[in-house]
Amino acid sequence: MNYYLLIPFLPLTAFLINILFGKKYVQERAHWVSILAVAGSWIVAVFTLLKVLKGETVNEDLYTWVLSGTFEVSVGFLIDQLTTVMLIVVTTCSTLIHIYSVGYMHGDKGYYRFFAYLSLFTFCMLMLVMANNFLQLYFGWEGVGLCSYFLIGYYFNKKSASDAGKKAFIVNRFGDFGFGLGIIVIFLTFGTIYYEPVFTQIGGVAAQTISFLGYEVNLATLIALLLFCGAIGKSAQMPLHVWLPDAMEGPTPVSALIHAATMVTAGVFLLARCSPIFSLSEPAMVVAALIGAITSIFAATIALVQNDIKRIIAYSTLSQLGYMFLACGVGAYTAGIFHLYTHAFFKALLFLCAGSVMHAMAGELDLQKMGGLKKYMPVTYATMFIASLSISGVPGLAGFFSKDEILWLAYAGPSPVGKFVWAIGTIVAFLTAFYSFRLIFLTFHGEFRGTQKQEHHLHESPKSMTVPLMLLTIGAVASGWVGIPNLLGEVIGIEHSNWFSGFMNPVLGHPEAHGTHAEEWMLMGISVLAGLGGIGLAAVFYLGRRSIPVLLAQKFGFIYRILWNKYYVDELYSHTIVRPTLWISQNILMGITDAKIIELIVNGVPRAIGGVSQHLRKVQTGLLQHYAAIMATGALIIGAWILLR
Amino acid sequence: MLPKLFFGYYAVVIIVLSLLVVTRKNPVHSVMWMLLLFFHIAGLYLFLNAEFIAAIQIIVYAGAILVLFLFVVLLLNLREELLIERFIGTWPTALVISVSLLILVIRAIQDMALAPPGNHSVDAIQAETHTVALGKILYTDYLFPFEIASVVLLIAIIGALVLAKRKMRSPQ
Amino acid sequence: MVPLNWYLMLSTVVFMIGVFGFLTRKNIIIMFISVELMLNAVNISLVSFSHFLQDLRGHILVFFIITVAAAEAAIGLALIIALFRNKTTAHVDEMTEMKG
Amino acid sequence: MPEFVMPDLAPVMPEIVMTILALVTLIADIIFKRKETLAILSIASVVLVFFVLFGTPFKTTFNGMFIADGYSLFFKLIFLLNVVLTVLISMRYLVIERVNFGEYYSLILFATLGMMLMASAGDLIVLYLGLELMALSTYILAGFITYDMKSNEAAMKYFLLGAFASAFLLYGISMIYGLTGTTDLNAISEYIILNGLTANPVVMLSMILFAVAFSFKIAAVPFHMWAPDAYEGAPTSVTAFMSVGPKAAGFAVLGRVFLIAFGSVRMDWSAVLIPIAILTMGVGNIVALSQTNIKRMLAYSSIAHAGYALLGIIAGTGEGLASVMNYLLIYAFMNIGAFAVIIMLRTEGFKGDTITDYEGLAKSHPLAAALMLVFMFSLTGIPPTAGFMGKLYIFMSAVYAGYTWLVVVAVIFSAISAYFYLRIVMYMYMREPKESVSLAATPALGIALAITAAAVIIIGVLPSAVVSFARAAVAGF
Repeated sequence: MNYYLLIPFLPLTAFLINILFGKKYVQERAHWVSILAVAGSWIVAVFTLLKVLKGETVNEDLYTWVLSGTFEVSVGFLIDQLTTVMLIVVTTCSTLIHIYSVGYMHGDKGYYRFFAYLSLFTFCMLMLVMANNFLQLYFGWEGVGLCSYFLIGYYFNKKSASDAGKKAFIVNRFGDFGFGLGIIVIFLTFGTIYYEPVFTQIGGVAAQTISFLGYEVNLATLIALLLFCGAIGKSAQMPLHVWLPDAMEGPTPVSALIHAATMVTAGVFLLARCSPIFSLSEPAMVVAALIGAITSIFAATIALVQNDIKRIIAYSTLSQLGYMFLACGVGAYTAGIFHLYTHAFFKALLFLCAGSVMHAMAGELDLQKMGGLKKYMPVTYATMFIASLSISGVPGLAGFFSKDEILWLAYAGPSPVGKFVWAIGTIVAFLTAFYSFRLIFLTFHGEFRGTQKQEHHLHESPKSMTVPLMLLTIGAVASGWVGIPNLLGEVIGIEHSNWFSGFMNPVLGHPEAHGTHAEEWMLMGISVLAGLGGIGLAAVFYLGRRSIPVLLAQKFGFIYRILWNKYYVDELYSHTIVRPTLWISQNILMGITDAKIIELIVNGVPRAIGGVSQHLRKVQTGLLQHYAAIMATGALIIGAWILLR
Repeated sequence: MLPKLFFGYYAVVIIVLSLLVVTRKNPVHSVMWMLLLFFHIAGLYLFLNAEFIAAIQIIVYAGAILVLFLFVVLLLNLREELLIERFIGTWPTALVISVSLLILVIRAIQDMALAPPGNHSVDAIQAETHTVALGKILYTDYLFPFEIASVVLLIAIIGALVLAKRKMRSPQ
Repeated sequence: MVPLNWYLMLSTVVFMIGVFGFLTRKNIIIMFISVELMLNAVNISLVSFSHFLQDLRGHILVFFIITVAAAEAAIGLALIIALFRNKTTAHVDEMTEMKG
Repeated sequence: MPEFVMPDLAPVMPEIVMTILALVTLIADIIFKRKETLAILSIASVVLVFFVLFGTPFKTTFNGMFIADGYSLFFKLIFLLNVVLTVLISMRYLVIERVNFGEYYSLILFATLGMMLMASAGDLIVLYLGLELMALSTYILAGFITYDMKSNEAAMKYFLLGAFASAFLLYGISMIYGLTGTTDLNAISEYIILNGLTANPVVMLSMILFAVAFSFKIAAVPFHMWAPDAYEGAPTSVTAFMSVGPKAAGFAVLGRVFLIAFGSVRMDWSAVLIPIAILTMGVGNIVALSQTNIKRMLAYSSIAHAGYALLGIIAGTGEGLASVMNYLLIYAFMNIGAFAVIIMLRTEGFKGDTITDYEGLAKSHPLAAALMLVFMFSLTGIPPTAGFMGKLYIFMSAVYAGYTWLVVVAVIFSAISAYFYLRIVMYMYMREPKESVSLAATPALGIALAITAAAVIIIGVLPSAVVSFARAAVAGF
């Protein structure tokens, strides 16, 4: 009995019902369909977890979709420990965010459409994590991308929203191109696209090299790097991170679900899933660790100075995703997935709280216009405060355990860049705590800085929004308790307290760590200090002397401007990629087609093809003789080519 | 020698007539030259022991098809026809295309190697006359295509009726 | 005895004259006559093949070609009449409403 | 002279039934005033033929002139399907165009008879007659709106160029007949192999002339020139019919003649077909970009699709042939589906065939827009629609036959095609409606749309049934 099929197909059913009957019949009841379906998925996912805990994993093909020669594509499912964790994360977050959306999207014109897309997204995400082959993974991968595109541009009448959607779509094309190539290389190398045979055979071909553009490239490295391209696109790592902050144009529940808890972590999932490939390639691992580290510090510094509440959380997401990449890059896949799992709760919570604030502020996003919201919205304040404590790594909360494990394994692991990324990670921990509490203090403490009208409007959000907040808070606090480091476990008297690591062992293996207990205690202390230091500094700056940050911004105006402008990356891309492309297409290609040289068909620039098309269609003059002459000439050329050989 | 001379006469006349057909300005003249051409082709068929084919060449082609053509040609405004340019575009291009095709095909058919002869030799056909010989295989071996041909002719009738007979109003 | 090749060359020449006529003439009827010329060229080659192969299949084919040509003529001329009713023309260059 | 023995008529039964029913439809035209009765009668005829078809033994009859096998069966199914869908979308349309005459239905049946004969032809004479039967009926159908100049022009161009192309075909038949002394496809193949004529210029010449004539029928570049004009000018329902039936029939004879009669010179004909296929995909997709009339755009799209399907023939394997058949079946569904939507927009006094007429259709008629979206996705080849599966199988078969580079070219052109298909989608979903468009929706059209849309999605998700049927069909080829 394939009970697990219910997990993805319930949301799909909900999607179909809503999209087909939404406008006429379901209307304002759309949320019931979606919520019931996703909650059903969650129940089945929990059931699956129980089965997997007993050691019953699944890897089977259900239906052969395409069979042509050795090329086989099936709908198949792989349910192991990694999948189960993802299932729990996705269905839990999805269910709570669905419920939250009832209040948040209330009265929206496209209510049923919104829920339909959310359900479709959930389906695609579940297909992604449950796949047992690369092509189905790719299907889910593109599916979530498409849903993300729809949902970012949900307010399509707003230009910035549709532009952001387009940007996300285009930037992801770069990554997905590499990913697609990676799958092709896998198929060409192994003759199959199934995980299992690929992962068992990869050891045999790891030493092989192939000639690529004149370079001898190690096959495992090539595959790993191509797959990594896809991962950095989807998970918004440097240098393809530019789409994620703009993606905040979408409705806040979307930001919480897609751009914080689930879709953007697909890159991390991919790294973990393909750990047998990555582990064989040290260059790819180092690249992953460095990209993760750089992204995390880069995004954290930008977050320091932003004023848009959602953007700060978006940069925070970038930074935390960098952490997960860093973890995978140093071989600590389990820690990466653990952080993915805890992060999903507290980051979704942060976003939903931000949404709750926006709800109260009638869509206002600017921190400078908030303040003192504590007394108006106590539930939101309390939950967001806990979430911020969790992300800052305050001991006992979820974020602490996962972050600490990553830092320890980076430091003590065998990676050549381990110490370096550890240092960066620690600095980032400090910065994270600082900007998280800057957000809290500026929003909830002090005097209200908005207009009178806004102040009058302030209120706590409805139950449908606050209840998910409270439930997620439980996750943000307690989800880390399944992975308490053994060191701490011994202190509080629990044997093998890092139960999560043990659970994931069959899939991701056990990370190496060489260090003494003293070192481990010391590192733990440093990271806790960094977190508390960040909170404290934020308190000094934004609760105490409000003049300090202003002074600093003035004094270090140059740095401030760079951070405020996000290191000018968007501008850099605009100048180096977007504008030259446009310039080339406008000046050179159009110039050439005007000069009637048709040889440039190959330059896939649409305008050039359009120009060619305009010229080519002139051949079709409408005059019968010309048609006949072309036919006769065709026959003549073919005849000459065959007969005069 | 005599057959070759005979063939030579037919060949030259057929080619000249064909050229006249495609180059005359007045369509009526073209049709008339075509008529003469069909008679010559029929003559050639007789020369090749195909009496029945020669007969239907005259009856169907000259007698039916060309008369049909003539009817339609006479619908046209011939006076205007004589005033305008008969060719369209550049006829040298067409000449180059057709001459190149001609050279290509003639080159290719130099390698024509005939298949072994069948059992319908000239004597055999003459013994039972061409019409009988043709009729026998047409109604036995080629019964199937014959039936299809009947449907093709039916289509022609329907088509002519649908397209030419009915006068339809435009919705405007 | 006249060699087969002579017949074939005659047939090819007539065929190409037909092609030439089709490619050049403005009048639709003459174009159509050119096609008939091409069919006749094929008939010449088929009849001569039949003669040299001592096989009647070529004659059968000619018989069918003439049948189809008759049907084609009926339909083609009906089309010309339909066209003539709309535009009082039988010239190709007035039939260029659709292009590109 | 031996006694004449009546050949076995059992394999020809579908054609005989078809002929009788077409004649019945023709006569019924006199009896019934309501022409819808004829439409229903013709659909009933086709359904009857369908059942007869499955009771037909796989045999060769009439001295090998007629072959009933899995290959022809599959193509005949495409033709019958084409009739059903075309008739369903025609009923209301003919009334709107004021050409609601009964001959329309019998002509469609006769044209289909011609296609069925082509698919089963084992002899060049039958092939030629079937082709002419189909072509003549289609010329009449294309010029069916006699008061409309565009329809006249379309029929005239199609007719003259068609006659021109048939002359080439006949020349090819005569050459191969002279060389081999036979017109039977199998006998030709045997003769060529036995006498070592694989390098003979006459074989090449004949093969080239066949390629020209068949390329004309399937509208492959540079013999496609008739297609855009004929498709644009012909009545829309006939355009739908023409873009599927004659094209599939062209592929049926192309496959049989080239793989059987010219099977021994495969390298030579693939050298001819490869440039044709590339040009076809290139010109079809590129010129479609700048079209403003949707029927004309679909004409170029149809040209491009012929290019993709040619890859399967070029592959020259059973798998290639099966994928071509599969593709043509899928193409029938998605293309007629698209035309059904186009026909729905044609109302009294409103042509509805320019691309801008689709602006904002999603707002005014969301269901019609959604269906069009499905068909456009399928024509582009976006999974999980049937169009994707069709392309995938064709491309895979070409890759296995060693034409990877050709597949790369095809994929590039197919990517270009996304631009003009998705432009329609963009117009429907991203633009505001300019003027109010009303739809001429009828139950018959609804049925046609339901069938096509369901087929496009179901074949896209569960292709294996159709594919294995196509594979089984070529097994006895």
